[in-house]
Amino acid sequence: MQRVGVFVCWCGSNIAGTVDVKAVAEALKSEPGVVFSTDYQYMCSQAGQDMIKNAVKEHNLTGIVVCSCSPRMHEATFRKTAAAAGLNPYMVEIANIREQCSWVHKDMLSGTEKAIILGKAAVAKVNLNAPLTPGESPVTKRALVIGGGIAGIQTALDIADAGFPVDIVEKKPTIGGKMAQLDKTFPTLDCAACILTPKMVDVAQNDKIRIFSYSEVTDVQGFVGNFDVTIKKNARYVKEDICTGCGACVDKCPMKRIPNEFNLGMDNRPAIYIPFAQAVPKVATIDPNACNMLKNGKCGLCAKVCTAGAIDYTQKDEYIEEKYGAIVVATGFNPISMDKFDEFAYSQSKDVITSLEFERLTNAAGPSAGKLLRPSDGEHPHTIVFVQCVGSRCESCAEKGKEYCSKICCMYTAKHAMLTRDKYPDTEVYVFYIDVRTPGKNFDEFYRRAVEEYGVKYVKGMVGKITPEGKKLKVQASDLLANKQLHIDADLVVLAAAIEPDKSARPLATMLTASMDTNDFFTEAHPKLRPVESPTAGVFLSGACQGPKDIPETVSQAGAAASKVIGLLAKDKLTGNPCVAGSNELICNGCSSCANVCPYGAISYEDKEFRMPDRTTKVRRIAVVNPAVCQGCGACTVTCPSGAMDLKGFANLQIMAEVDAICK
Amino acid sequence: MQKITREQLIEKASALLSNSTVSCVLGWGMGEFDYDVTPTTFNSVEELEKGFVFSDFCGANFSKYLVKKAAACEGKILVFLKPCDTYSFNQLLTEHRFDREKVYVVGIPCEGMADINKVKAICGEGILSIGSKGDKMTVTTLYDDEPVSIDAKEVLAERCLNCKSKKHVAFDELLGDEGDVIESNRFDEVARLEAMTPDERFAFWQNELSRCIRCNACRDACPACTCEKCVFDNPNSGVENKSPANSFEEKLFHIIRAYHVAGRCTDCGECSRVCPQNIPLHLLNRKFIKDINEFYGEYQAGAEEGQRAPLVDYTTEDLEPGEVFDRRDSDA
Amino acid sequence: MNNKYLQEEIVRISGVNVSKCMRCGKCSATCPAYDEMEYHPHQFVNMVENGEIEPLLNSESLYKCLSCFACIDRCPRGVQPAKVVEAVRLTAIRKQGNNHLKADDIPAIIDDETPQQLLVSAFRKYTK
Amino acid sequence: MQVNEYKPLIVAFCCNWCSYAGADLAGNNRLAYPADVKIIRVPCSCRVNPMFILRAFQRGADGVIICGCHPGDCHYTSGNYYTRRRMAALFSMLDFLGIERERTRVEWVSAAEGAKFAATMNDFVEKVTALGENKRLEDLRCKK
Amino acid sequence: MKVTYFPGCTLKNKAKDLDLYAYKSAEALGVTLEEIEDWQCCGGVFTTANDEVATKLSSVRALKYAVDKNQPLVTVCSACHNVIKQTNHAVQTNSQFADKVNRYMADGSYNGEAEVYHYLEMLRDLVGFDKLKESVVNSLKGKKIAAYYGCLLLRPNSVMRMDDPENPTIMEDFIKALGADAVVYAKRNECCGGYISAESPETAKKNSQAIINNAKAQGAEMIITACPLCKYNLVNNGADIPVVYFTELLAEALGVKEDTNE
Repeated sequence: MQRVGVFVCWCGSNIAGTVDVKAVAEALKSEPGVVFSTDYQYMCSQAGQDMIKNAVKEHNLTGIVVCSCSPRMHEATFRKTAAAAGLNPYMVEIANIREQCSWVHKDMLSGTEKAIILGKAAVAKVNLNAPLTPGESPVTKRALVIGGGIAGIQTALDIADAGFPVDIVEKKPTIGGKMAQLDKTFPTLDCAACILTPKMVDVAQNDKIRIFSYSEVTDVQGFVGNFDVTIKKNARYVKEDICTGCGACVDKCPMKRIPNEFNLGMDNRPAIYIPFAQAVPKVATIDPNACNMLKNGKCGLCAKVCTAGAIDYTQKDEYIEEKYGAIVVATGFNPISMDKFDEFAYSQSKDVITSLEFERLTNAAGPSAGKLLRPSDGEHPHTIVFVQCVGSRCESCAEKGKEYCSKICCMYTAKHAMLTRDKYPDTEVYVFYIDVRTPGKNFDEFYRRAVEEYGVKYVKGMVGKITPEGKKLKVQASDLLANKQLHIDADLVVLAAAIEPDKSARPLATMLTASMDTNDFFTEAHPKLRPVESPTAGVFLSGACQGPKDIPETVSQAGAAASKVIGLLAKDKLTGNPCVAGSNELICNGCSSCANVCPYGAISYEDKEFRMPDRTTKVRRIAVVNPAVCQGCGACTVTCPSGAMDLKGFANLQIMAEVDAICK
Repeated sequence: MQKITREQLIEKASALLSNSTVSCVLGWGMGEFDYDVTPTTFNSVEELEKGFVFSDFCGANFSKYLVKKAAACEGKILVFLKPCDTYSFNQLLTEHRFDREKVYVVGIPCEGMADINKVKAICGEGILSIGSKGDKMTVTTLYDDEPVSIDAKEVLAERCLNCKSKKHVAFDELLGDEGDVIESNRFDEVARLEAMTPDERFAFWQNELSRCIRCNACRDACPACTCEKCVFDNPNSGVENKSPANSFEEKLFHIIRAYHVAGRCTDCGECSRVCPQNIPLHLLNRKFIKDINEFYGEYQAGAEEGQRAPLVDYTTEDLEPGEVFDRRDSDA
Repeated sequence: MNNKYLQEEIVRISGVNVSKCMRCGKCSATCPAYDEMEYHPHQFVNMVENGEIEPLLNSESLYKCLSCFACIDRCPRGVQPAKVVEAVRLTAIRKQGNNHLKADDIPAIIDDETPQQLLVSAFRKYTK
Repeated sequence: MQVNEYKPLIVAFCCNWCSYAGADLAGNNRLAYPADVKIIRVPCSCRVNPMFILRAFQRGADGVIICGCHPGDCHYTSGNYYTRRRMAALFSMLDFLGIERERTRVEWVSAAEGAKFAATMNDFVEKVTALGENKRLEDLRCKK
Repeated sequence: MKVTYFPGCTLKNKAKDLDLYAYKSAEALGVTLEEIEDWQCCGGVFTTANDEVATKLSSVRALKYAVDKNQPLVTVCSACHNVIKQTNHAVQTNSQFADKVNRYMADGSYNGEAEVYHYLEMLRDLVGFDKLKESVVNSLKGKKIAAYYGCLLLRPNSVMRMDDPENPTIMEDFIKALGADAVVYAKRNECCGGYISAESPETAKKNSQAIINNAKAQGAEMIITACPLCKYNLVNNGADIPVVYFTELLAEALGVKEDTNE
């Protein structure tokens, strides 16, 4: 039996005005376990707290009930008080007789009556309280960043800068991501490569950072501070540590007509290739679907020309297992497929392109060496039509488009239009828009400059149909402000395709037990207050995997995610919330119901040998809760038919005791 | 009535014992009366020939027995499962309640089992023996000189009249013909109750449940109730079993019993079969099944191994608890 | 001018939720009869949303829609402008004496090759 | 003065993150509701075991209400979705047994909805008061 | 294979070719078209209004007829196809409508059980273009043929579900199966003007010419269609390349065109 002390607070007149605090203290004296009961004007004051401490010593209290304001207000205060008095802080229960009693009831009689009942419930509960100690777990001081685009790069650099080792896993042969494909960046128009490639070099040279390129994560086990991750390094048939990136093999390879992914298929690359000049790591990769040697054992030219001897046709996929304390998801985005939007004739004409293709077309390292030429005939286009929101804000077309706004298109389209007019003043540039959305520092100014200084023709309306005819693209569109239907003979049409999360994100989310929204964007632990954390502890979000965002936003989120990771890795031990679930193995059925409802993947199963009363042994499957992962929601406790699963601090018996006390 | 015979079953079991596929057999043994058949473990061909029975009273669902018996048997255990039993079998596998490798399942066809109470209603008490010939049943009693011949169809158990499936959803081999899932009218009685006024429903259940003697047979027979320790037996659960003080307490027990198996109950009907007070307990289970089907889409527990039960699942578009009634009211 | 009753009538007949429109103008961009219309598809939607039904009821635009459903298929919000046009047209021609196409008009329209389909379709659209 | 005015006993389970905070907000704003409502704090609405609800009825409660975060806003991401299914099934069963359906309710109340909390409690108390004492589920044996 | 066949008004009058060649070709492919007895005109266009019932009854009767026969319902004319498929969809998805409709049904109710195929869908899904290819006797190799879908075959896509409404391939695949080259052009799914010829022939002219010009510019030597009204509008508005029904082309390739002429 506990020795319970009851402390009824007046809160000045806040409580005492409607509740007869003396009567409450008096009534609770006769409750089971109560050995001391008193009242005081301000229990949270230093004097009030001292009163509690003294009472603990004087009356040898093992449990404390404070009848006062909401536990959301002062539970922490009184727990500290209890700890200072040498009690376990979780031996404190609060009866909320202010917010949920004196403040909402006017009648002294019923207010006092209710306060007594709430006090009784708290006494009943504290009688069943047990000292709780938060669990501790060690932290592996290494971080994993999944995705090597600007988000992953920035996160890795920031983590490494704080002194922690970090690994980047990138599925492409090089890091750099989408930003490496861009030409200029808005709103400053500095060249993407000029600001990105130095960061890529920093990554390569940082001895705290390891890059696993051409690799993917295939398995994640464990929990915050202690993840066990399997990384599959795909065979690139080139020894990474030997290859110098000289490119001799690339020049000699006879299989030259493979669509070049980096230029979105607008030109070709050989079977052995380095994606672009500033690739990191700058090593060659053999495309096994294109290489003659790998397909039918004929050729071997690259091995012959490689003076370093880096080519290895026998290389196999390699699996690496590594421990991490934190994982950052930075899997990024892709433009959606334009296949189902053929009213814009993307499949019918080479001169209808996406904005990302336009980036490559204007990039000095792109297929046309930076000259804006029509893909169909290499001629200079004189009339260019940009179509915004292709597949974005598309509610009715769930099969092909996205309901959300892709956020970045307004700005990059303004950039494309402006740059075109700047470089080729003889070109007519139309931008069809539904709304121009340019919130952001210097963003609206940028868009207005495109209109006012560069003469880009912005038309409020949408393109309805594009008809390739002869060399022209007949664009039929509406100009809503002029209330006209426009017919424009264009030479080039650029579609601002909606963006979507990378396809690798969904299986990764399953591995990480991280939640996603219906669009496959990762969800945040809190949309406003914890925007870079996943609800799964130890998993953080960086960049467009969480939602569409531009480079400045991505970089700031990358930094934020890094600081969260650093905060985690800086700890030697993690202290958990002690109010976690626990399973009574003696009556656990091992039925898996609890694991089904656990949002955190905190429950696993093991076979355990039990000694039976008749001295035989029996092996049974039982649930085991990882207290470091459990967040204490209690979903599992209700789904457990035998009641084996219970929640510390909110145990079945405790809640039922409260129910009984209230219903008595 | 049954198309499969005792001899066929013994032959199959003997063969499997002889070639060491299994080391014991879970089958039906003779009880005190012909209709009082008891699940029994047989370890040899001799034991089988001596004590194995098979008749229209072999309704017991053996799936549940595997939780204890499969582990206890040295090698594999042979179990004969009727189609409805296989659903429970899968459900228990889903819940990892026994090792599939330890069990050899022979699926047997079922023509529906008899309800002894229906027999007694026709022939009276004092039954000495019951024989079966084709569609007829021959009953001799203490009080009749001549055996009474009754139509086996007339004494079919309620659950067999509303049989949901003649298809085995789990087996290692099948004896006899395989059947199909059946469109049954098993929810009609639930619907009839739903159509009553709340007062009528209350009266109905008060009448039914007040007969409960808390013998726990329903729970003990239920293949979904396999907890290592039932909350009603656990002194630490706070709801430990007490003898009933009045007609109200049964509700708590019966609601929780049905709730604990909701989404997991395969509707095998064992609860009602074993109830000595003939309380239609299966209606509580069927109510949950019917609701789940209506709220969250058709779901048959045990249809496949590894299914996720509806109450440990959700969609973001689920209906609100308050809408449960709006729906029904608008349908009415 | 805001005619609540007519507005509700149009919404009921068409089953279209006009408030889904986000003013992108793709319906009008895609409309093959745009130039013949006084009020264009997006205006039908917006005017119904604002309860301005009378001008639509009296407009020749009602009879210019080809019912080709391009606006329905290409609308990113699932608004279905053609159904709105049809609902307004029906409201107009269902009135006594308001048939837009009369049997007497036929001889002037047809030639030797005119398919029956043309006439039955036109009657469905213009006559009640 | 009415001496025998019937006062129902209402047990309200409130999740710590939204509804309990909503109840606090109702207090901060002095939004009155009857003292008949007694709140029990749980971490999440999904912690509420049907057993607790039946226990309350058995011991003489006249109404039980469960309050949680709005669907989609659960602090634990999915807890209230399970609550929604469990309670839909349980309430439907209670109705099937002839228990008055107005005695049970699930309501989503966010931390910002102090006014909704008070209004909900006022409404619930009114409905349960109209029904009168809960005879059907209470266990007389436990009554003092 | 036997299918229920709904020809439609025009196919028995101004578009006899469409009907005749459909019959002959089907026969050559082993499909028997069983014409509905006493079919009634579909009305040419589907009235989208929720409160229109009577205008859709003839379609429901045709659908019910096919269900009773336990056969798929096949149409050739784009308009009939559109009206019947949309009516079927309305029955399936709008219970109020289904309820009203069924009050007019004499023998048993209809609840959307029928499967509706356009003749082209029948060729693709029931016969198979591979089998069609094998059955070709007179290959149309070298011919540059443009498919004209018009609006009725594809839209509204949520109901018709025939093909990608913006980039359809069923007719192109059909053309290729017959051995010819399919000319892809953007206006193949734009409206010719349809019934607007009765109201505003100029609109029909403008639209039709744009279609013809687009097809020609992309290299077409011939246009095929499944709709009598499309054919009328294109021919009537200055098509200077042949415009023929797809069934005629089919009959020619299958070698059954000549015997029908006799």
